[in-house]
Amino acid sequence: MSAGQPPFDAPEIRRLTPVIGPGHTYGSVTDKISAIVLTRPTSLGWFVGFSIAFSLMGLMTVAIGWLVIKGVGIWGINIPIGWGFAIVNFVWWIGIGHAGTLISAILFLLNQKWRTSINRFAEAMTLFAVACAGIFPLIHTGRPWMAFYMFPYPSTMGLWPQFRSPLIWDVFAVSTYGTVSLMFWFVGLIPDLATLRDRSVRKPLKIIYGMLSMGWRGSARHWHRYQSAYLLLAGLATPLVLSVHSVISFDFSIAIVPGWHTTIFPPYFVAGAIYSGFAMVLTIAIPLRKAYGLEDFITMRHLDNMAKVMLATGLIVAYGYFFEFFLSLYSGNKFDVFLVQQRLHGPYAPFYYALILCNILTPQLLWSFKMRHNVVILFIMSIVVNIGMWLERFVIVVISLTRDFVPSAWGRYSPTFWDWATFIGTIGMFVTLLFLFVRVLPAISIAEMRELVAETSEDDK
Amino acid sequence: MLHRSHIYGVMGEFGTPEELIHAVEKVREAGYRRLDAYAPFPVEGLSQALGLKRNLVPAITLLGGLAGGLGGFSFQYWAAAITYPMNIGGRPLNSWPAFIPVTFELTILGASLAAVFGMLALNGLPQPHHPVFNVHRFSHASSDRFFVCIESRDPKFDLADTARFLESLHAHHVSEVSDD
Amino acid sequence: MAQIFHRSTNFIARFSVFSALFLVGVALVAVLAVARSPYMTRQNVTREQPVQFSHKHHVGDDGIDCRYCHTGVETSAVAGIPPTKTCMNCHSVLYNTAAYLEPIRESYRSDKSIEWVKVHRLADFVYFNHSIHVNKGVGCSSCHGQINQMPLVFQADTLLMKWCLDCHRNPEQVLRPKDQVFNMDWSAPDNQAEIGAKLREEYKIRTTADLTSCSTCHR
Amino acid sequence: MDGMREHEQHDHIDGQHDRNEPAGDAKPHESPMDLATVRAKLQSKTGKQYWRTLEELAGDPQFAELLHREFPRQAPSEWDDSVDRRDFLKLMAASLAFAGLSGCGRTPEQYVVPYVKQPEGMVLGKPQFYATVMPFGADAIGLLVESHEGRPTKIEGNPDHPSSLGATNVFAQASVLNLYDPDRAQTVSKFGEIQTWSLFVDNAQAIAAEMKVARAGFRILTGIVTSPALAAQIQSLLTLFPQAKWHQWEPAVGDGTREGAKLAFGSYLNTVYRPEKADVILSLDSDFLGSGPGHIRYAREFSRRRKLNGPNDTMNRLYVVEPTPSVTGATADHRLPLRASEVELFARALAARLGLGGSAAIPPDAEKWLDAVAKDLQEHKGASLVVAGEPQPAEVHALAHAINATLGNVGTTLYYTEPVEAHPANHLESLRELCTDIDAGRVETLLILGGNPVYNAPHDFDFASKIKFDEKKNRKPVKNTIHVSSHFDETSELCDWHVAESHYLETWGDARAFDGTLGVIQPLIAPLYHTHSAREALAAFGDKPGVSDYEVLRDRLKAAYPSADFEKFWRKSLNDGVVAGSAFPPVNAALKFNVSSLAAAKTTPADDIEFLFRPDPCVYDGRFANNGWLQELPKPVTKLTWDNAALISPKTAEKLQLAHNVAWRGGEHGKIYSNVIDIALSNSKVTAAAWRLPGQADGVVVLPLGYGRKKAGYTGTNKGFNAYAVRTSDALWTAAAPSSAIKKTGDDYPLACTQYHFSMEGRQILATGTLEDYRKNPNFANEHAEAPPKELSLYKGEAEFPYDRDKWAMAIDLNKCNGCNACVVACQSENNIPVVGKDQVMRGREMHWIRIDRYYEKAKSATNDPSSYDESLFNPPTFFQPVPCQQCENAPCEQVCPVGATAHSAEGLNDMTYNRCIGTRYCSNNCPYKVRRFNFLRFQDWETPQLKLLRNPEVTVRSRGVMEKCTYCVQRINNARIESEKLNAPIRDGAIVTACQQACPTEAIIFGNANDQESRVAKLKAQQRNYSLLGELNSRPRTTYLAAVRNPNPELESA
Repeated sequence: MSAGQPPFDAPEIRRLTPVIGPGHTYGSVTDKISAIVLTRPTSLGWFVGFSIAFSLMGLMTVAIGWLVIKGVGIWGINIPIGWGFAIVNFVWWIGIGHAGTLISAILFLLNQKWRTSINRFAEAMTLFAVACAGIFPLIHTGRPWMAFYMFPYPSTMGLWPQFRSPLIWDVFAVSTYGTVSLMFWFVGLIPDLATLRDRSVRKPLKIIYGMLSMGWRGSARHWHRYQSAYLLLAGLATPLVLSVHSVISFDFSIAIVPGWHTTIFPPYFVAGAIYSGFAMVLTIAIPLRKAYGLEDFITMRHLDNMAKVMLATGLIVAYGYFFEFFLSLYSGNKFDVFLVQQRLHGPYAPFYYALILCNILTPQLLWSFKMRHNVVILFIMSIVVNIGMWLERFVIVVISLTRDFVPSAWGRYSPTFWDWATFIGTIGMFVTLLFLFVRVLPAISIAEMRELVAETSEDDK
Repeated sequence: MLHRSHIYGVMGEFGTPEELIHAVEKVREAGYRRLDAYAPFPVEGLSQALGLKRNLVPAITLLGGLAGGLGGFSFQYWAAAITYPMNIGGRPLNSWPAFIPVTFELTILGASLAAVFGMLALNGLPQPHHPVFNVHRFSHASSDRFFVCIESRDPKFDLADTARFLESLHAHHVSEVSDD
Repeated sequence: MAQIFHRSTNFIARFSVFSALFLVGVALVAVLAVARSPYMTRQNVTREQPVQFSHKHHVGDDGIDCRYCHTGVETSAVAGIPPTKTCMNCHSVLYNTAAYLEPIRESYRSDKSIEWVKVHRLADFVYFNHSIHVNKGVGCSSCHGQINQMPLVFQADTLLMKWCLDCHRNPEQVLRPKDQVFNMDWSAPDNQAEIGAKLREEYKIRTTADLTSCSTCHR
Repeated sequence: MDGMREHEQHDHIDGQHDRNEPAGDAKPHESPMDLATVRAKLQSKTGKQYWRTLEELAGDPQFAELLHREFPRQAPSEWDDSVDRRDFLKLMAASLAFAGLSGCGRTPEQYVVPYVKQPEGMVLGKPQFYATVMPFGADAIGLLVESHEGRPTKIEGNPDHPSSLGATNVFAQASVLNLYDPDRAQTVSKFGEIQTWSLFVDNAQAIAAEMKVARAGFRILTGIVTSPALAAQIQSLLTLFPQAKWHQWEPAVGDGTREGAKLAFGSYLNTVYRPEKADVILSLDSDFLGSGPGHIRYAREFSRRRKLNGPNDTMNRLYVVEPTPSVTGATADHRLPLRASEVELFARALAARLGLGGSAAIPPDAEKWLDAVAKDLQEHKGASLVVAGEPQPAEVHALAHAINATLGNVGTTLYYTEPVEAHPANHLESLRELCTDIDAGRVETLLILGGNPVYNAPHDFDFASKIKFDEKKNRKPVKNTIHVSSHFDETSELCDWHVAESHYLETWGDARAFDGTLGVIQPLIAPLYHTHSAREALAAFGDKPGVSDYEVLRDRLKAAYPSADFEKFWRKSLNDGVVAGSAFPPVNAALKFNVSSLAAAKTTPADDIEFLFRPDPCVYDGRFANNGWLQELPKPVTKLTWDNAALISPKTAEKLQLAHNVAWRGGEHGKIYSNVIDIALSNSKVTAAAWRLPGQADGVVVLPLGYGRKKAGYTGTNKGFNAYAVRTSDALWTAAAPSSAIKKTGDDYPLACTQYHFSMEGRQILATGTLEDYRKNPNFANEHAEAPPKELSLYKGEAEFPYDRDKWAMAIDLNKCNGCNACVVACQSENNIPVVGKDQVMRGREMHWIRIDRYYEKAKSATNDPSSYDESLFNPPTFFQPVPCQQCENAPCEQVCPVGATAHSAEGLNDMTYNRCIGTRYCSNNCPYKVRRFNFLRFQDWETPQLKLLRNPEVTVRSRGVMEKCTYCVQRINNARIESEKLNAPIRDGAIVTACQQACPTEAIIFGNANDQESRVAKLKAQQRNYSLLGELNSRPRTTYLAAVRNPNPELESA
């Protein structure tokens, strides 16, 4: 907890808890945020953290290289469990990505002021998460060098992708999602890049930021079109973010495997995605505001709101679990019923219980105001939820495959060293990119903060 | 630009959005038409003050979306049912329900691309060089200052008068904007 | 503040944006083009052979029937490269001292096979059957081109899957009367469309769906 | 081409890491040699020098070792490879493949190499079929062998041969792999050093000369010989050296059969059964449907009586008394688990019950069973059959003969003939005599034709010491020892000379089938290496050395079957594979045997454990140990691969606290850890993994023979445990010992088991019922799992795909299948299916396109684990279900493939296009039958030259990263279709026979055109017994099953 925070006990103060610290002017926000990138010296902590993350990323490249040499057989997958860690991680990462788009798009449409100070790095997080996710569908194929068969191009064979397959839907959904998120993020960055261009003293920096900002000069006419474009993007990103994880969930719900083939998946995958996404935003925001002293911009109000969103989505997820459970039993489908029993009594039961603990029981603490306002608790909670959501995907992907229709074909799955190496490696990649991001780009949207200053000052009058 | 002079215009600097809007209104009342305002963030009411009409970005976006969607579906139909019809698990050649997700995604993609690139194009970006950058204090336009620039193309433009006029609006600074 | 960029950069910037997009497009097209180019398909590329055997001479001038050497063509999947013996049938008498035929005689003496360079090559996972095509009125020249004009055999077509499909989708365009199958100079008559249709009936050629099923060529 | 050679070299170098050669002649401290260095050594030299260098090399043990590992392994062990050059070659190969497949890279030039003089009657690209026979024990299996451009690639049964009737068994199917086994011995060698054949012949002649003088000490040791030609040759040698003796030792065939006949009839006689004629059959520990002479034919005949066209049809009834589950036991209508020794008691009791005198006390719970059987047999006099098992002692066989006689079965359901064996004898005594003679120094020269006595002789004989150099006496017990065998094995090591033996597909010869029919062995390929047949080796000692098998055979036939036109007779015999009318006529055998005169039976104390020695269903007596196909073949009942295990009944295991636990990787479909036990028998010990086997008699431990080879080759060495190590002459088949003989070591051993879960979990997987059920409700199989109505489809109203031409479909009659596995190996051979090795099987990655599921009906459910004993596992009804790709019309796999690599053909085949597959494995996940197989690593061996010869050119060889599965043998379909199209004629029923169907002894698998109402498959599918596996999923499989119907005895059922 940083100093200078008002005490949070009296409800009226709670209501007035601002989304931006008191006494800020256009200049001060500009200085404070751009300073992180331009003037502030790179701390030792940054280097240490970065090098750790980077070496993990190195581990990933080794793992992938070995994979290309030997084949996916170096993983724990087998028949019947054709999908293991790769798909679990893929779904997990994509899910994490969702919070960014959601914060920047949906909250923008809902005109939620408090999004302003977190949307920038939330969007960055989205991009990096999608990048990590994108690796897995590619390398999990038996012949990654042939993966381009999945793209519609005029081949010498006169063949096209098979558009009935959810995997093709994935290809389009994920690539669209990546592109749109990137554009959304970049458009938001343009004015800030201009700021950096104008405030940086060193010529090379001026040139680089100058090129990136494309000569933005804050013309009223530009702002005019810029705003409508940004609004439209937000409007488009909102259905997109909902569709993407629905499509991901089709990978399972379209299939006939017991435990996969259920209609509840799309909504509860989306909810789960936002759930894990917000958890990840918290995981990043809490250390970030501490490290760079941004408590004024990322206030307890933000953390509190995010915690509430987590609680809400967590409850939707809980409902999803329950409904899935109920449907299986209610359907009377002997395969589904059996699978439910397997989750409770089968060899992988501990994972299911751990999942319930992480995703449903622990988050209930968030009902308490005190908990929501204890940064440490929030941080731990966010990590717990991330683990929980990973377990959810593991339970869905693996347990379902271990016990399907023909008992003679039942098997088991356990990850190999290379499964872990690839997974941890992507985490390394994610963190590496984050470190670079906070170092070279404003982690908070300066322009929007100025708007906020303007509005708050109006409020004062 | 059609006619080129050494002077691009005259620029006045203001401290707050309110001052800016007030200034712009005054300038337009004075009959100036070729002018632009610069702010570090979108200032509410500024567009009206400048008398800007609604822009084309939404229209372009709509077209992009339509193109993506229609193109997407018809391509899938063509690939699955016309160019190489295959019996996939007994499903009909035109399994349109299965084509919906891709169609949807392509709609979004088309619209988004149109929105962004349309916006940039209409704004004439990228444009790294611009006369206003010649003004020394203009660097504050991206942090905490607000500017009005009356361009020399304006028929009413006269370097001395216009400058004086701007000062009369309590501009903190008035500076001429050279164009080379 | 001073200008960071010169005026010209405005043009350069916009130009580079467009050219970037353009170049990407060009690159993609190039890749697709190369895959279809003779470099990849070896279309129209003549190859050096251990013996400069001229189909032009043997087929064109001497009028030897394809089946004299390629004995399997009507009965088997492979037409078959003739054994040295077949060459010697004639060349034990004709040109039996010609230097350029020494490899043949050498092979015959030493009982070592001649290593011909393979011209018409399909991937290992493609199972092409000569006999069914020949028996259903698809002529040699439809795929191999006018061999009787080739001093050294080259591949007249791309042999890409797309190319195979063209015929399998509408065989009518190449079907001929059975007696024309081995005629190298056959060219489609003007009314090929209707003749082809009739022949397709007559030969009981299967539906396009049958002919374009994966397992028709891949096993 | 050069690249290729390079490639091989690397392999030899790497070979050393991979191959765990027993520390034989290779000196560890010296850096081993590879072909490169050999070439280097030789290049410099010329003329004389060259040859001298070669001599030196030949003398160099390393060179011998090099030749030994001349060829890399047969089962790729991708997993434990270290990163080596091969990996990078693989990477290159991968990128090349990428280029080739995508058409985005230029592939190197290829060459066509035509014949110089093309053989008569050969059409390039068309396979040819030749008839031959595979000698096996006291039987010979008639075969038609498919040959591509002179390479035998596939074994099929010969319909004209009595012991085949067109079907085969696993050994026949896999024998073609033996031909191309890279580890085969390839030259004549002396003390492990390469010699020339002529040197051997000279040496043999020298020995022969000595013999003529010494007139003594020449001994020949063979297995069972049914080849008249070979026998005649041996006889001629015996006459040449009057003191010479012919010994025989066949480790896995009991003397009981022979001695039983002698005991019953006073002379050796051969028994031929006619199961087809029997209504009631009792098997006394006989696996007559799964092994032993004529079993393929017996299975066929038996299954004909299990055929049901409708509820009114009748079935035969099979009772089986056996200590350990066999495929015969699994097929039985009533199965009674008894300890091996109790089987004899049961036989005596039955004899007594049938009024043959004698008496015996049997377990009380068997009494009721006995009554029912006795009654049933009596009611079917003349139409019943009692079969005694090979491992059973002579008494049981004699009793069986007596019982069959009283039941009047002789002449109807069985008949007797002269012995098929050329020289019937008591093998145990024969071998014992040899050993005692050697000890007495009476043996000068020992010629071992085939076999591997050092490995498989009773261990109390200590055969190794009989031929090994004796340090103490400082001399060799036998002056000259010659071993003729296909591999340089445990015995070869200890012999002076080793003659690499030719494969039966490389030689001329003859062999008698179980009924005496003479089959002609004709070579399909010239010997691949410098190998020679046993006949040639014999001839080397005779007065006509160098006489060819061909002449020997023709002379023999000329003599035996004088005919006006011998050439015509010869050609016909070659063409048919059998000599017409050569079957032995029945002889009437007078029973000279009185049951009551039998001495009291040997019994095992109640609380002792009985240890049974049985040939392994996959590697037999060990001769197939180096055969990857058979090693990886799941054993019919246990579903174990790559190992044998001490089989113990769940109850006994519970007593001994022996358990399994399921590994996390692979799990139920792959890797099971089982407790390791020490078994101490007759002052010898063996360490084995214990396996709980439901249905095994309590107090019985089965020790399968044939494993624990020390020198079998890359694939077979050091797999499993060697049961011979505790097998003694006084207890060849059954050894009794107190349970203290079994000690837990505390270790666990991972076993590769392809199906551990044996309960159907109450699902409609394998529909079974009794004959009454079936008659009451013929539709019972379809009642739980109907496909949903089409109105429920999202696409209802849409036009369906017509499939109006040929509609390929398969029907599998579960009533006939006995789980013999022939189809699995046949499929592996036909479709170039790789062997993946134990480690990969344990990860659940075996590649078989058709698997045979084994379920125990009524076995307790849940996540059932045999580790917890349960009464339902005492004697559970066992069923087998072959599962190939079901070729669903609404294929779930196709819908989810992103690239359309699997799609339907116009005839409704579920095509799998490997070259389009990118390996997402989504199809496998979505396949409810889990019949798809994925190349997780590069399983195919692309380097070993011999294995290239083995491959079927009609089927793509799959590489890493692609999915594959059963295609209904689409290559056969296409060829048949092309032929029919040339004639514009429809494909007649039976023109297409899939590999599995072709191999099936019981005709359980029928393939054909479902649109043709006259086709066999359409008729079967029309039956009410016909049902779809998981039909409720609406996948509409083209492969359907006919419910298994058992015909229990109502008297036993009631209880």
